[in-house]
Order: sequence, then structure tokens, then C-alpha cells
Amino acid sequence: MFRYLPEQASEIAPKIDWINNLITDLSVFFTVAIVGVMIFFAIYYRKKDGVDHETPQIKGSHTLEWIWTVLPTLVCIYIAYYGVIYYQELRYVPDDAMVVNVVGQKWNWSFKYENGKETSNVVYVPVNRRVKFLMESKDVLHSFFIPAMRVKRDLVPGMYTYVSFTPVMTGEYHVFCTEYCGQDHYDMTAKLKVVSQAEYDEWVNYKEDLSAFTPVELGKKLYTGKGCNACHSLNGKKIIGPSFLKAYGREVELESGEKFKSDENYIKNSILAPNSQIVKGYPKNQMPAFEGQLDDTQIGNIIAFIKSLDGSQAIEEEVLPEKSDVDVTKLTPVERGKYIYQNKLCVTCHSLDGSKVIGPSFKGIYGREGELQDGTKYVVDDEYIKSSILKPMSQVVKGYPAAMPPYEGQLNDDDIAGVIEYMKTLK
Amino acid sequence: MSEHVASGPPHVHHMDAKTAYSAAKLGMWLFLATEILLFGGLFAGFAIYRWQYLSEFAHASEHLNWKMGALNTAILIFSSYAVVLGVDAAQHGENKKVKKWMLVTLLCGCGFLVVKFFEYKSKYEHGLFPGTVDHITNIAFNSPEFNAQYKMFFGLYYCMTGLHALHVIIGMGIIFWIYLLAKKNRFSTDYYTPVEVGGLYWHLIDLIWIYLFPLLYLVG
Amino acid sequence: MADNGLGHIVPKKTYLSIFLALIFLTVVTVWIAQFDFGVLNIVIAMFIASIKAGLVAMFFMHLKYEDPLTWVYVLFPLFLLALLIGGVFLDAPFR
Amino acid sequence: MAEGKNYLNHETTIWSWLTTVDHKRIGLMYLFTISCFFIAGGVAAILMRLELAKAGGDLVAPDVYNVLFTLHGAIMIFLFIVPGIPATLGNFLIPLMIGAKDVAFPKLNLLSYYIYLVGAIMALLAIIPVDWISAWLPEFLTNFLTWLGLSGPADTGWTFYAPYSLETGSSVIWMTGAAFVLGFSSILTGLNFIVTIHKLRAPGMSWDRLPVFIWASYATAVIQTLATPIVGISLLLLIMERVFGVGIFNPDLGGDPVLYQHFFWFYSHPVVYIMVLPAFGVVGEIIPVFSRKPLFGYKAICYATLAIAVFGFIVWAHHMFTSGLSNASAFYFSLATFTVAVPTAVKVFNWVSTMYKGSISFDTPMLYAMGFVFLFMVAGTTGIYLATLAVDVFYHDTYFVVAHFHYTIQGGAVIGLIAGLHFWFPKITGKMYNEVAGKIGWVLVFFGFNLTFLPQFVLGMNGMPRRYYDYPPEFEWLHTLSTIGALINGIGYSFALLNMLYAFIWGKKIAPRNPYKSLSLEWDTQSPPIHENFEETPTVTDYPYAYGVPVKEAV
Repeated sequence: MFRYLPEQASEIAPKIDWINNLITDLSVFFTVAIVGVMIFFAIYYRKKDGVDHETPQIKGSHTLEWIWTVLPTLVCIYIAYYGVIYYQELRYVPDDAMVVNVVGQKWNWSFKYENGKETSNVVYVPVNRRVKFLMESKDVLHSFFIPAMRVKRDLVPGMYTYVSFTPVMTGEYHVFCTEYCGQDHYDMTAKLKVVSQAEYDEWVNYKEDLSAFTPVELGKKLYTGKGCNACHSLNGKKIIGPSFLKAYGREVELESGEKFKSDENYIKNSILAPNSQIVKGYPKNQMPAFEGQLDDTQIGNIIAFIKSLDGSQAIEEEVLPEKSDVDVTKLTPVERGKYIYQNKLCVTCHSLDGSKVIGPSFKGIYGREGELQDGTKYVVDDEYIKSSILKPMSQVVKGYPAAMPPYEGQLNDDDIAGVIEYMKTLK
Repeated sequence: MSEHVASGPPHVHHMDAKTAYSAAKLGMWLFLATEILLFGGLFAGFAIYRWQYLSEFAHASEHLNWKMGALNTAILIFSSYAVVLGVDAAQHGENKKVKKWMLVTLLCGCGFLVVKFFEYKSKYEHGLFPGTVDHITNIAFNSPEFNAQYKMFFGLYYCMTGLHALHVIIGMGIIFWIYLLAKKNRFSTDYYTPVEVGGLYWHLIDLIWIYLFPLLYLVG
Repeated sequence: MADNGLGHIVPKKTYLSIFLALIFLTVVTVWIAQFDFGVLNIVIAMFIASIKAGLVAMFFMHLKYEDPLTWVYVLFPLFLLALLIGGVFLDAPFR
Repeated sequence: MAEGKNYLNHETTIWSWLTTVDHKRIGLMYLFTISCFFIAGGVAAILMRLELAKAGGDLVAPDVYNVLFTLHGAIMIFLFIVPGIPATLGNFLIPLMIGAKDVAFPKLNLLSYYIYLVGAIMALLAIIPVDWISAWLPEFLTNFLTWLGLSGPADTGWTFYAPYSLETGSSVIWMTGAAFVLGFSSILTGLNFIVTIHKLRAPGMSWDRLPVFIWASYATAVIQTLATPIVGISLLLLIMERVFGVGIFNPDLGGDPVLYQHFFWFYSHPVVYIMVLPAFGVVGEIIPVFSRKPLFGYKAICYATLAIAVFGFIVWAHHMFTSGLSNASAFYFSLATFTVAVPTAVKVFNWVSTMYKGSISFDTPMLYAMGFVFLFMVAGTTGIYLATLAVDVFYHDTYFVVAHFHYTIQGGAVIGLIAGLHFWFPKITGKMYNEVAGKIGWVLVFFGFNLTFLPQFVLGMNGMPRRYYDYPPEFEWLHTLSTIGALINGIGYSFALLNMLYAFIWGKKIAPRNPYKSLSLEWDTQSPPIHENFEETPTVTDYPYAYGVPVKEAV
């Protein structure tokens, strides 16, 4: 009776569920028995005609007192014993456990694997292998809870804590923060993806060994990985921002009329605080500030990459995906929306799995409510999406950078309708 | 515990004088129990952090002036002595003596606070206090060797001695009130509850200091 | 004065000797603090402090002459305090 | 009886109420004040439930939601239910039940009330959403409030966990300060009751003749007096950290946030017994009267009461099993927690046995008392899950805990308070309430309550975390059910309270001295009692449960 626990996705889950269900059965039994007896007494001995009837002056019974003191004690000891035993099992970590480092920060989970790979708000583990999540908090208390695995532990700033379990079922599971941590506590969730060992290996090793690359190559990776390619071409074409071709050493003229040569300082500053020096003729408030998102080495790599684009090498047009011959008008609206999502670079900033990249995730976006930077409330409906695509700067969601380029003139109404339909499917 | 305003054993409508006396005393003991637990939290915190940061605490403790601490211990012990003599005088109905001893106690309290003031002042001048203040240049707290654990020691030091000093001030208020009652010749062999009960409070202040002094100044 | 049923009267001589004992013990604490006994430092200091506190409570505060009820409400809080310290020490050092 | 002088009409000016040292009047003043806060906390709860009725943010923004559950928790705990039964029924009944004219320190009693009021005002200040309303306020007022250190309502949860409470910009100092001041009031009330029960019992009122409500109040008073200082010091340290930057709980300064939790729960676990023990006492008074039977196992119940109070002190860290607690502590605190289960079970068995061969009438207080037994069985048995280490790891900070807690506190303490108010209503007011309306109120409260919180057990079992503004869609239908229940529950409480309020002010039916033929001392004086409680000090010859015809041997 009353079996509501989530699926048993870890090795320990059946044991914990066993003791849990035992408690449930005992609880239901005792509650029904005692309350049943009470109701029976109440009805059987009720004052039927409204007049007191004679009652015996029974003051108590030592025998009964002993029975109902000793009996619950024994039951309690039995339950407590298994609670402790299974708790030990929960906290036990074998030496060969796979370690994933977890960092909790308002309101985001990030995961780092043994080979240095990092993910955010989604974590992959192989099935049937003991894992240990070694956790630290950057700010306040958080708590790492995977219901399906029956594990939970607080993240305490200034101290490492851990959870450990062996997943036995592949699938996707909720990860919740269960220690209140401020405004978006409810949104501090992640996905645990349990996959086969082979899939895991493939996934975790997908990322190449960065030390094998030159700074220029690393810079190029960042160029695509961080979405620079959405606005900065490599072939001299103006997309939204200036092209990177021959960007180093070029004469720059700012809106203010100030002129100087582009150098390392200028590029670095443009990455960290773009709006402080917009080149004449380019729109303001388009580029997100990468302050805190890129470290000095990464910026150095990007600078090296830009320096390398001195025009001496032919530019391979590999960065912007080749336009295929798909006739979008023949697609269903949802397919069309998906196509646009993938090809108009929405994918760079808007995830589908709920994780924050640069912009809000598209997962479950339709109908979502929240607050804009200026404090007004919004509901994501057709009208809102349309104006967000055409004039993004007019309604930036609180907590996100004003980073999206306007698509006015780039997408027609049918395209936008397709995107909206596509969004509706992303529950 | 301020039941009594009338002259002589005051009339309390709901209990006789003897019950009133023992009730007041039990009430004060209970209140002292809460005070012990209030400070107890601080002692527990001090114990666990001292265990964690043993050597840092020992070093930080050397910044305290044990001579001043010892002086204050002596002052408080003497003040307690003065209070018991005051209680004794009240038990014999000698209001004048009560007045005298309460005055002595008050002076001791002032002396304690003055010493404390100079201690705090010298800590302040050396920058040994939590938080930051811009115009103090010599902020030892921000020097690299003055790490978080030192700050912890001084944080606890200020909380414990500060809360204690607050109790000294409140205690002096009570003693002063007793002084005023004695001035009006309120006490007799049949009625000296305020002296006894107020005295208990003052002794607790002494008692807590007896622990604070070696803990903070000597072993650290 | 026992006839009025109020508090116990202690001879003034007792008070004086307690006062002197307290001062003496203060001197002892200070004197002994210059020697290093390692972990025992704190034990010795707290032991002497407890003797002093005991003297104050028993004689200055007349605890010696109080009824069992008062004793209960002196000892029970101390038990709770020990419990709190014990509970905290059962946690942090064993993490 | 009505024409005679009683405590309500012997003086009638407002001033006579505000300066009264009469424990009965102070009890009523508390009752009035806590009722206001009960309504305020209830409104916050209803808003919260409405927000959660459907998935997605519908009603308020996330930060407002966080404020709502903080206010609900802080108001209900510190302002309503801690003073709940002790300061109202306790104040009113303790001297009456032991045959005294007043509490030991009447002026101190009044002082506790005013200290409570100061704390309440501080809490109200902390609620002002200065940041949100500053646009509509005159500038000097905004400046003044900011100068006071007020910004927006506290959003820390009622637990004020460090380090979040150290860094959030809201009026945390004022809220913790309020809790500190309220704690001081609670200490003084408890101290007063302990001394009263020890020193002012009527001749013949030995400890084995004390009503169980007095035993419960005594145990409560001990907890109030001795547990509150610890939370006092931890809140004080929190304030010191925010104001002066001392680092006791701040990990950046070498402090340990888990230590805060130890200090906090050292008080806040026993505080649960401050809330619920008096309710045990109330139920222990009601069941024998309406069963016309002696309270079964009187001594066992009294000892169980003391045992719960003492055991309550040794189990606090079971709120911290996932907090980073050491294994050694976890084992100890889990085992210790089970010790509380036993005396609690003993009480339930004894209450039910009292009804055996009784002559039972279903008056409203009895219905509440029987409802209490069911609700408390649920609360107690779900407590077993949370005491069991491995299982608690799963349930900690989920809706299961929320539901368990509300079964204990609302199903236990609040239902106990309402039961007691109905039971002693004739004594307090000298009037009778409408019995049918009382029963309707009971039905609404009982069913609304279960509909609110039973689904929350299921939510918790599904892994729904607490303090979530939004949730995955699969939890939606349970949340909707819970919200419907909360609305019915709210209507039920309003109905019950308005019924009593109506009877108090406009009621025509005059209460006799002892409408239930109870043997307890408070029914031995007129209704409502005279200012001095009794015409002459009563002498007690037996314990107050000698109902029925003596039998030769106990069964």
C-alpha cells in the first residue's frame, strides 16, 4: 500500500525502499488499528439517548503500559538498525569509484569529469559503475538530490561533501537543489543521464586533449564554441559585428570619432566589455560581455587566433554552416522552426535541455513567466516570441545579458510562426 | 522579579511572604540558568573553534593583556565579596550597610568597565577588531599572517566579553536599584528579597568571568 | 533569623575566607599558565576555574543551603550545556 | 451568574486591560494578538498555495514567493504557535487549575506580553517591502526605513540558515532580532509558569493530583526556559556577523555554517514540543470528561510528558542528516530520535483506552480531540520515516517533511488549541457557542486539513523538494488538490473562530459554572471566574479524573 517512491535506479534504492515500505505498512497498520479502535469505542460506547450511563472507574493497567512501551521500542530498534546499516552503505565509497566534481553556485550546477571535461546542468554517468560526486559550493548552502538514486547531501561552502551511488538503469533523471539558496532555488535543477559504458566513453572522450593544440587552434575552437561566429565572420563579410579578418592592427574608428590601431588591449577590452568601444557603424548592445566567462588564457588564445587571420591564408568557409538546399516552405511549421533554430544560430545561445548558455533555454519556454530586466512581468506567448526575435533588446529577461542580435529583416512571418510552433513542442 | 514596591515586606495579594521570597529566588535561579545557556552557546562555539584552530588561537590570545584580565578578575571577585556583605547586612536589616556595599559594588563595576574600555581601545588602535574601518591604517586584520582563524578568535573575544560587559552594565543597574531601596530603608530581617536576588545576578557575572579570563587570556 | 523561614545566614568569616581563596586561586591560574602542559593547559585552567565557580555558587550564592529543586535547575542546564558541546564535538571532529 | 462581578467586567476601561496583571486578561490579550498573526500567516499560506496550484509562475514572482514562505514560517512559528497554547490557555488555566490566585510574578507576566509585542512590531517592520514600495513613499520615510536597516522582507526561510542569511539584502537583522526578543518573552513566560506550578499549588494539590494539562504546561515551560537561550545566542551571533563581520558561521572567515544549524536546532527541535506538548495536555483533559472515565494510565501519561521534554533535548541533529554531519553523529542522533517515539506512542494508547467502556458524547471539543488522535498518529508514524537514517536522506527537505511537520504542528498544536478554546470557552467567556456551527467548523477543518497535506506526503515520496516556486509538470495534480484543501481548511478555521467570536460578543446562551460536570478545579469557580479566581482557596482531595463508579481492581 502507498508505494509512491520514484523508480529504483540505483543499487541501494531497493534496500531503502524495503525499509521505507516496511515503515509504511507498520504505520498504516497501527494507525488503522488505533484509530479504528477509537472509532469503535466512540460509536459503541456513545451516549445513545443523550444521558450518561454508568462507567467503571478504570484507572489504568500496568500490564498494558508495559506492553505498549516495550512493543514500540522493539519495532523502533529494528527499524533504526536497518536505517543505520543502509546509511553506511549509502555513504560508503569504494576506491575505484568514478569521481565527478560538482560545483554548486546560485543557481547552477557544473560538473567536471576525470578527464577535465565540463558540463553544466546536465551530468552523464555510465550505468553499473559506482560514482562519487565530490561537491563544493561557491556561495551558500545547496543540496544535491537525485530522487531516483535515493541520494542527497548538502553542499557546504568551505568544505567538500559527496554523494555516491551505483546507477543500475539507463535513463534521464531529475537532479534537484533541496537546500534553499535564494531567488531561483526552484530553478537550480539538472539532468542526470545514465548511459551505457560505451556511450559514456564515447561521450566523455569526445572532447580532444586541449594541450595538443596551438593557441591559434584553441582560439578557433572558442570562436565557434562561444558563438563568436554568429556575428563575426572570418572572410571580411559584415554580419552583425566586424569581421575578424585582418582585425588585428586595423585602424579603428569609434563612435566618438576617436581613432587608433587595434591591438591586444583593445581586443581584450572588446571581449570583456564590448559596449565601451563600439566601432563606428555597428550597433550597440549586441555583444554579451564575456567578463567572468573567459579566463586570460582563453582570451590570449582568441587574440592569437585573430592575429593569425592576417589574410595570408585562405579562409576556409567552414565556420558558418553551408546553406543547404532545403526548401523551408515545404516543411511543416515545426520542422521549419527546428531548421531555423539550427541554421540561424539560435542553437549557440539557447539550449534545448534546460541549461543556461547565454540566453534562456527553449525547454518548456512557451507559456513561461518571469520578469524582465526593467522589472515588468512577461508571459511567453506568440506576441512575445515574435518581438523577442525581431527586437530582442526591447525585452531582455532578468539575469541574462543583452546579447541577442535582432533578426528584423532576416526572418519572415512564416519563419517566426515556425519557430513558435517548434518552441511549443519543447516541453 | 520586581514585585515589591511597598515598604516592609510588601503586600503581595496572591501569596504569603515566605512563598514570595522562595518564588523570587527560584525565579532568579531559573533566569540564571538561561543566562548560563546563553553564554553556553558562545562557550560551545569557542570550544569547537579552539579545537579546530589550536595554534592560531594560542597565538591570537597572546595579543590580549593578561595583566588587565587578571586585574578585572580581582575587581569582580572583590565586588562579589562586597555583594555578599551587602546581603548579610540586609539579612540583619542594616540598610546603611547595604547602601555602603552596593556603592562599593557599583564602583567595582565601573572599575571593571574602565579597564575593559582601555583594553578595547588598545585593540582598536592596533586594528584588532572584526570588520573594516578605513581610517585605521594599521589594520593587522588584513595583514597576510592575520588569517581567518585569528579573526575568529577576536570575533569570539568581542562577542563573549561584549555580552559579558553588557551584563555588567545591567547588573550595575540592578545594584543601583537596590541601593535606592536601601536608601528608603526598605529592607528588614523579614524582607530582603531584592538584595538576595539581585546579588545572585551579580555573582553570575562574576562566575562567567571566572571562566572567560583563563579561557581567553591565559590558554587561548 | 531562621524563624522567619527566609534565607540562611552565613558567618561573615566564611565569606572572607572564600574571598581570599578566590584571589589565591586566581594567582594560581596565572602562575600555572606560564608552564606548558600541552593539551592539559586547558584542562588545568578549567579545573581551577570550576573550583572557583563552585566556591562562588556554593557560598556566595548560598547554593549549599538551597533545596533540591534549585539544585535540579542548576544541574540540568549544565547537563544541557554539556550535551550541546558534546553534540558539536560528536560532529565536527569526525567529519 | 452573569450579574455578578467577574474578571471581564470588574473594570472595563481599555487602560485597565493594558495595565492588567490578571493572568486571565493577559491570556485573552495574547489570544487576541496571536489570532491576528494566525490570520496573517494563514494569508501568506493561502497565497503560496494559490501560486503552487498550477505549474509555472502564475501569481507572484519567485522572490515574492520566497518572502511568502519565510513570512508564513516565521509568523506561524515565532508569533503564533510558540506562544500559542502556553501564553493563552496556559496563562488562563494554570492558576485556575492549581487553585492559585494568579501566576507567581504577575507583573513579569505583563512584561512578557509587552516584550512579545515589541518583538511582533520588529517582525512587522521586517515585513515592510521597502524596496518595492519606495516609489510611493515620501522620501524622508524611505530614507528613515533604509537608515533603520530595512530593505525588503526576509527571504531566508524561517530557519535563517547561514551563510545565505548573512548575505541576502533583506531585513534579516530585524527578523532575527524579532525572534530574539520573542524568545526573551517566551523565556520569561516559561520561568513564571515553572515557579507558579512549584510554589502556588492549593493545599492538597500534590504532584499526583495535578491535571495533565499542568504537567504538559510544566514540561513546556522547562523547554521554553532552557532551550530558548541557545537560539537567542545563535540569532545574536548572526546579527553580530551581519553588523560587525565577526565570522562565527561565515565560511569565508573560517566559520562553520553547520555549527549554526546545531545551535539553531538545539532550540528548534525542542520548540516543537513547546508547541505540541500543551496540545497533548488539552486532549488529556477533554477525553476523560466526554468519556466519563478516568484518564487511563494517568501516571504513565505524566511521565511520558516529562520524558518527551527531556528526550526532546537530545535529538536535535536529526534535522541535519544530510548537512555534512559526521557519521558518528548521524548514528547517535538517529537512535536517540527513536526514544521520542515511545512515550508519544504510550500517550496515544492511553487516550484511546480511556474511551473504553465510557459514556461518550460527541461535543465539538471531543470531535477535535478524536481528530487530533488520528492526525497525531499520522504525524507520529511519518516521524518514524524521518528518524530512520537511510530513509531520511531521501525525504529530507522534501514535501514529505512539510506534510509531517504540518501534521504535527497544525494537526497537533493548532487543532489542540482550537479544541481547548472550544472546551474552555464557557469558562473564559461565560457564554456557550453554537454547537452545530462548531461541528460544521470541525468538519471543514478536519477534511480541509487532510486534503491539504495528504497529497503532500505523496509529493514528498515522489521527490518534490520544498521551497520550490515551480515544479515539474508531473507533480501538478497533487499540488492542485493540496491547494483546494488549503482553501477549505482556511474556510474551516475562519468558521470556527467566527463562531466563537460571535458567541463571545453576541451570544445569548449563558454558560453554567460547570457545563460538562468536570472534576477539574477550574470548573469549581463561576464562569467567567471572578478577578481573584476563587471565593476562597480550594482544598484538593483527589486527582481530577475520578469519573465513574469505583471498581475493585484495575483491568
